[in-house]
Amino acid sequence: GGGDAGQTSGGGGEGEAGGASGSVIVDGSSTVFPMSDAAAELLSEENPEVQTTVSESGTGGGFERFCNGETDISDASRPIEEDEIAACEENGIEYTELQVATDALTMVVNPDLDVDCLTVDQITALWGPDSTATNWNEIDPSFPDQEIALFGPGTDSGTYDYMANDVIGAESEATRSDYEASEDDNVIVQGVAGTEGGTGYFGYTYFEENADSLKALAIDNGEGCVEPSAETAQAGEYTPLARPLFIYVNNAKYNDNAATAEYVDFYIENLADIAEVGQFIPLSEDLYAETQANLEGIAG
Amino acid sequence: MSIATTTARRTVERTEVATGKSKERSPGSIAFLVALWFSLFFGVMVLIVLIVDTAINGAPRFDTELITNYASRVSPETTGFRAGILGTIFLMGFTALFAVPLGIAAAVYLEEFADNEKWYNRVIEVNLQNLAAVPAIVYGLLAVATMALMGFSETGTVLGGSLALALLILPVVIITTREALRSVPREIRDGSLALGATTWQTTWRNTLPAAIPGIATGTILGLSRAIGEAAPLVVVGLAGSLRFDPEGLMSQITALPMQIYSLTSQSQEDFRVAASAAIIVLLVLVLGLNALAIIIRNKFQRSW
Amino acid sequence: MSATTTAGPSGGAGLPGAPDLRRRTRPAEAVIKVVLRTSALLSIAITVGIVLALIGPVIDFFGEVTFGEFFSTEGRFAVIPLVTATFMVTVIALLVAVPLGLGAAMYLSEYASRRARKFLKPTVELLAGVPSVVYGFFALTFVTPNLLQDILNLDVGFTNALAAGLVLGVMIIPTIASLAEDAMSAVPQAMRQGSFAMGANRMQTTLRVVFPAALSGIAAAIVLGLSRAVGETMIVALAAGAVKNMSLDPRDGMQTMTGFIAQTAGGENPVGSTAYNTLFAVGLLLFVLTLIINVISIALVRRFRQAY
Amino acid sequence: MSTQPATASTRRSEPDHEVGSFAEAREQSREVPAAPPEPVMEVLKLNVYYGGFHAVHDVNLQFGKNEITALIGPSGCGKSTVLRCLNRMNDLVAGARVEGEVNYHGTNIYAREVDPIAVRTNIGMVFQKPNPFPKSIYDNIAYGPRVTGMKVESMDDLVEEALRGAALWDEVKDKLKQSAYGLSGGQQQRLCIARTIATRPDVILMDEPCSALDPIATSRIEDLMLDLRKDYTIIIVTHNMQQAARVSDRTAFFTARPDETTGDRTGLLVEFDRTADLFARPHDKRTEDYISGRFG
Amino acid sequence: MSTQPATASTRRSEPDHEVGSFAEAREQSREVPAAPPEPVMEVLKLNVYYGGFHAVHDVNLQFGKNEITALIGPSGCGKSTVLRCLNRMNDLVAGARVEGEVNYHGTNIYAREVDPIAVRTNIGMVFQKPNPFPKSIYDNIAYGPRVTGMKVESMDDLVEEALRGAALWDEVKDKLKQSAYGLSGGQQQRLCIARTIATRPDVILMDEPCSALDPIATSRIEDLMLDLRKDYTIIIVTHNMQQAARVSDRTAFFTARPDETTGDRTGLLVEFDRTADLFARPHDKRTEDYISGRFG
Ligand SMILES: Nc1ncnc2c1ncn2[C@@H]1O[C@H](COP(=O)(O)OP(=O)(O)OP(=O)(O)O)[C@@H](O)[C@H]1O
Ligand SMILES: Nc1ncnc2c1ncn2[C@@H]1O[C@H](COP(=O)(O)OP(=O)(O)OP(=O)(O)O)[C@@H](O)[C@H]1O
Ligand SMILES: [Mg+2]
Ligand SMILES: [Mg+2]
Ligand SMILES: O=P([O-])([O-])[O-]
Repeated sequence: GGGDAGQTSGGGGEGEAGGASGSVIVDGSSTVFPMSDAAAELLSEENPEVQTTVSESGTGGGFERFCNGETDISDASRPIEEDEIAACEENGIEYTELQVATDALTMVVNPDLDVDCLTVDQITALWGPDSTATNWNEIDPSFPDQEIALFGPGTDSGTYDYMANDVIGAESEATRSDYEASEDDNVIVQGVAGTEGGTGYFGYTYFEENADSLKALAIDNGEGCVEPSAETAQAGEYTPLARPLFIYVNNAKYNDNAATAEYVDFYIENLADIAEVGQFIPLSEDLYAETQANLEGIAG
Repeated sequence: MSIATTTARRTVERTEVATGKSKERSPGSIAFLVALWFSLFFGVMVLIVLIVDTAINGAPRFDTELITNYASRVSPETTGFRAGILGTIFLMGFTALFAVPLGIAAAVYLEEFADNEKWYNRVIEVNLQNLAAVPAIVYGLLAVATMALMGFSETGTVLGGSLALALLILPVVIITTREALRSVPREIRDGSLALGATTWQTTWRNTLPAAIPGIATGTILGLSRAIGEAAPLVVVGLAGSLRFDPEGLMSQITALPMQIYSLTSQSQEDFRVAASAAIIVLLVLVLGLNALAIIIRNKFQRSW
Repeated sequence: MSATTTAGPSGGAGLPGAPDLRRRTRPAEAVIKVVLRTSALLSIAITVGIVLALIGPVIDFFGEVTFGEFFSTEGRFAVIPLVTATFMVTVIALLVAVPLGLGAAMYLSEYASRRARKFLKPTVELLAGVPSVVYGFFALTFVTPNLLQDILNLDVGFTNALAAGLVLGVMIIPTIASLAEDAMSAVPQAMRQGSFAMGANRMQTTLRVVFPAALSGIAAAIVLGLSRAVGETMIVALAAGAVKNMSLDPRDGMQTMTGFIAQTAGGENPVGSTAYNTLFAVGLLLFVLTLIINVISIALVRRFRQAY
Repeated sequence: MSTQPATASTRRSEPDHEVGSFAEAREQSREVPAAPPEPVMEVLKLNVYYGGFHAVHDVNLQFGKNEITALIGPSGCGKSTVLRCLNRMNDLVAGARVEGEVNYHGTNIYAREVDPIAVRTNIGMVFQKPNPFPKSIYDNIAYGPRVTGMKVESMDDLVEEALRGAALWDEVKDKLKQSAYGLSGGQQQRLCIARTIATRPDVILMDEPCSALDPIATSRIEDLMLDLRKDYTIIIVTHNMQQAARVSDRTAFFTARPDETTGDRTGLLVEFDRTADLFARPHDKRTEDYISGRFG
Repeated sequence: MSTQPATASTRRSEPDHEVGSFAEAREQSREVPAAPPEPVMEVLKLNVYYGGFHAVHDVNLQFGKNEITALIGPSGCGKSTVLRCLNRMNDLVAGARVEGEVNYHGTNIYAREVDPIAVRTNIGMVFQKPNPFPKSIYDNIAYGPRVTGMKVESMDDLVEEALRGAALWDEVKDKLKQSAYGLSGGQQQRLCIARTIATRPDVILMDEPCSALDPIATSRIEDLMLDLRKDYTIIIVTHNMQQAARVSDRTAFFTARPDETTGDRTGLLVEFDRTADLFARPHDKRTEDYISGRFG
């Protein structure tokens, strides 16, 4: 680390390769934050003149600022929504969506619990907003007679939104609320590992780190139980719990601000390494090619 | 004049004085004293446990990289808090710059000029005590509104952060400055006024200089409260991560308590170790400020 | 000794015996006074600013959400569970801080020598200086797992009101101790001497004379501690939990008003959305609550101030 | 009575032999024996230090039973200090150190095995400023018996007795449950005396008990002292020489002498005699100067 | 000088005609005219209130040029209050309200167009407790001239002159730059006097200037007052009647009378006369009682 602070200069495309200076402001999804932050860090080692500020206001909060023109890049753990598109249009912000990695939610249980696979309906029975299940055998009679202890992220995380909207698909866009909530994934890990009927969900790579104290459930979306893994997620088999992660780039900023361009180029160039640092599943070759193509489209 | 009627008073029953035991050391008294000792040292014990526990957790990271490196995601084992520490120092500097002159001016007015009988001065007084108890996070909301009002669209700057913290400690500075002014004896003021000095001359030449140690102590204690605040900084949008040094009022910064807060929710053990080590750094800053305040207080304390 | 030259008035009129006493204008002083008064008025501006900063979004909020929905026990915008959680955590904190704070105050004011006090009081006050993030981290990583679960064998959740309340209590000990000590030290020495001269020992003097004499100041100290506890954010955000819970069981996790604000402010809701505006509604409620508490405390001191 | 003028520059060199002009205010109510009878208390070579400051030097005194002894002298000469040594109130002053003996019925109250609290139960004290507790009149009186665990048949009777003893009963009997702060200064001071006698002490110490009171209240307290003398041994510090002359049987005159090296003003006993004799025939020039109003 | 015994119960009914026993301490240095010459200040129907409390009632007084006037009376009778009205120091006391006139060279200092700061430049004040500023001796003296914007040729000369005027020069001339807190109490008080005369006032008010000092320091200040009288009009409050007798030309005796309804003790002027006359032949019984030490 270290290095002298460079002076801020607004724009000017003075050469693409490593010579730029200036500031880049990134905000948005806290899920994607580790990747964008890692990109900033790796870039700063090569070119400390580019000053990148990365915040994590959440996907929604990030789009709010992005469409106001306050930020150069917005991280997102879901595609941009209609009203956000409208807001950007209103302010004349043109942008490009780049997929940067794949995230897989993993449902985990206490290793001692004799449950290995859930169907999507069973997930809904477990986590749905109307669920009142308190014992595993209420989910399925074949499951053990064991009290359920639920752990999960708080209502403000994208992970929660993802579970509520995309997996359960409830009208109310909510899960049940009588669970132990924490923004800290460690809390969930420790809660599940320490409680016999414990179960919870979070990102796949986070599970990988704690694989010795937890058991991941396979998911059956009508085509048999699929174990969570990088391959199944990339291949699109692990549905509906795998999702794409994006960054949204402000086209004008990319073209006018060499620092922004350098940051984004660097990001995509080193995407595999960055995804690894961010503990996400890297893009498959096809998806990576698509992202590169979209990037080239910005300059045009 | 009615004279006492009990003149036929019995002779005094003297209690023996040389009993060899003292009522001051009766079991009840001793139990009470022990309870008081416990009360006094309970908090200190907690503090020691806290520091020791944190220090043990953070021990592997007591190295210079902790303060010279920027935050690293790539190599958690050498991550550092350079940006947060510098950001915190900048924040403290500007917070003091905003809050201290204003706070002293307000305190001087209330203590030396205002007529305390007037209702509006009493309102100010009650209001100040209220503000001292307003949750810190609310000052974050106020700073956001103020920044918007002043037309600054950039969030996460030194300006926004130090504004929030300055608003937060202003009541503390005012209240402690007033106490310091109040402790300057009336006689000193009277002596000056009786020579034909105006109230302002008296304040500027006599009262304020005499109150400087108290004002310094209050300011430092206020700053030591501000230094650990993360909540209002989150609200004003300070960045979670950046890797360059602050340069001025409009620089983007992060702050040490914010970095700690965000690290506590990281999965990697290395980050938690670093967070523990950073907590020790933060505590050293806080304890240092407090020690400075005590030194000033004891060194310059005047017995009038 | 001759001082004849110093005789006579210094008046400008030159007429001996008729000095010039006319009122003078002192423009610099007038300007200074205006500056100073403006600074003092700033505190009012801050208060007004806080209310204004909160009120706009709150109006928006109540355009979308009814009062009933807000002041209800269940639902996305329900505030009552936050209030009960705040109450729970605060009560636990006071149970810790009031006896310990008053005990420390009694020791400092009645037992400690001047020298010891000079050193002990700032040491106790240090507890208030420890950043609340640090306390929160401590509650989460030490108090709950090590103290409550391992040592005391309590069946507490990972986040729970008990740990948050205990640590919060430790944090407000110095507020109570310091102010109560001031109140007790202000009791005139004559009162103590009177008691000692009657053959009372120190404990009796402390409990029967000094304590009642300082009661109004002590009450104010407790109330201030209370409002600190109500307004503290990071400890509860980290250690009390992030789920609304009407439970009165301190072993459960529950979200307080400040915890909610911190979570919402740092969360995903787009600015301006109803969910985001809940933040301001809760913030205003919190502001009003602390205001009421403080007004009570100030009135208490005014009303019962002992005129020794 | 001479009123002849003297110039400012010469007046200090002209000794004034018409001392004892206060003695006329002295009105003796009884014969005072040459030496204090049955000395209840005796002070031997008392030295008091406040930290490094030598406040009182080598004081020797005896206090006779049922006598009133007055301690007089200019400000800062250590009168209060000596008085506070007599019931170990100086223990409570940080840095105060006492050398020498204070014997109470033959026991040195500074001996190891003596309980200072028991001393104070026997030797009560009344202070300069009335200092009632922030309690009701009744509770103020009952405080001493309660804290000392005195066996009391009826607290009501004891309260009445004490208030009668302090000539306050008639004035307060209808408002015993009201705060003591509602009383006038003089009443408060008599309440403090009542509070003291409620614990049935043997000796009562009074430190300028009237200096905060008006003339009428003062004269009531003086009358009360003369009355209390029947039952108690009383030691009083006063600034008012006429008061000493009016009420006391014996008077001790103190003064302060600056130390040659340190400049500390150390108090010492100059003269101790029957009040009538001390005022009429002071043996020491300093006493003479003081009572003739040359300084103080 | 009578020392015959009188019983406690009867003594108060025996009037004591041997009043004025202090007068012997009075040593006149000059003839005092019957009325104050060229009155520099004049108080007319002065009433002072502190909030709702009536502290001083209807006081009328004149202060003659180059005279020393003493205000005496028991504690709380309003001496300090009256004194503070003479240079509008009472303006600074919250809740204090003044009625009546205080004329200074014919101008009512409470008139609208009068600047209280100008008043204080002309009418200096010395307080009970020496109150030097926490500055060097030099800066203490220079303070007044500096803040009042006095045109001064040489500040050094002015400082020396003021210190000589207060008989302090020889003692401090080698340590002018040292803190005033290093001086003894008596030196500090003379410093405060020097500080006051450095602004060349016309009148000097002194509120018990010696009550915190020892006899030797007191006598130096008294000598100084007699010397300053040549140039200044001096008004002094004192508790020490002998001091009043020793230094003053005229004496005003105040006392406090409890209000029948409220019980407030309101101060009033009882007697104002040449000092020699007041002590030798008081006209009022209350004066007589006070100066004969019957109370206070
Ligand atoms: N607590 C204390 N600490 C240090 N010095 C003290 C203390 N109390 C008294 N002194 C000093 O001891 C000396 C004697 O004081 P003391 O109060 O006994 O005098 P006093 O004769 O009672 O005077 P006064 O008439 O003013 O009451 C004085 O110089 C005083 O400053
Ligand atoms: N600032 C004040 N506020 C209210 N009452 C006051 C104030 N100053 C003095 N008093 C009251 O006014 C009355 C006269 O006080 P003052 O100080 O003038 O008396 P004094 O004669 O100087 O007494 P002493 O000899 O004790 O100095 C007293 O009853 C006093 O309590
Ligand atoms: Mg004394
Ligand atoms: Mg006075
Ligand atoms: O920060 P999110 O990824 O949860 O939107």
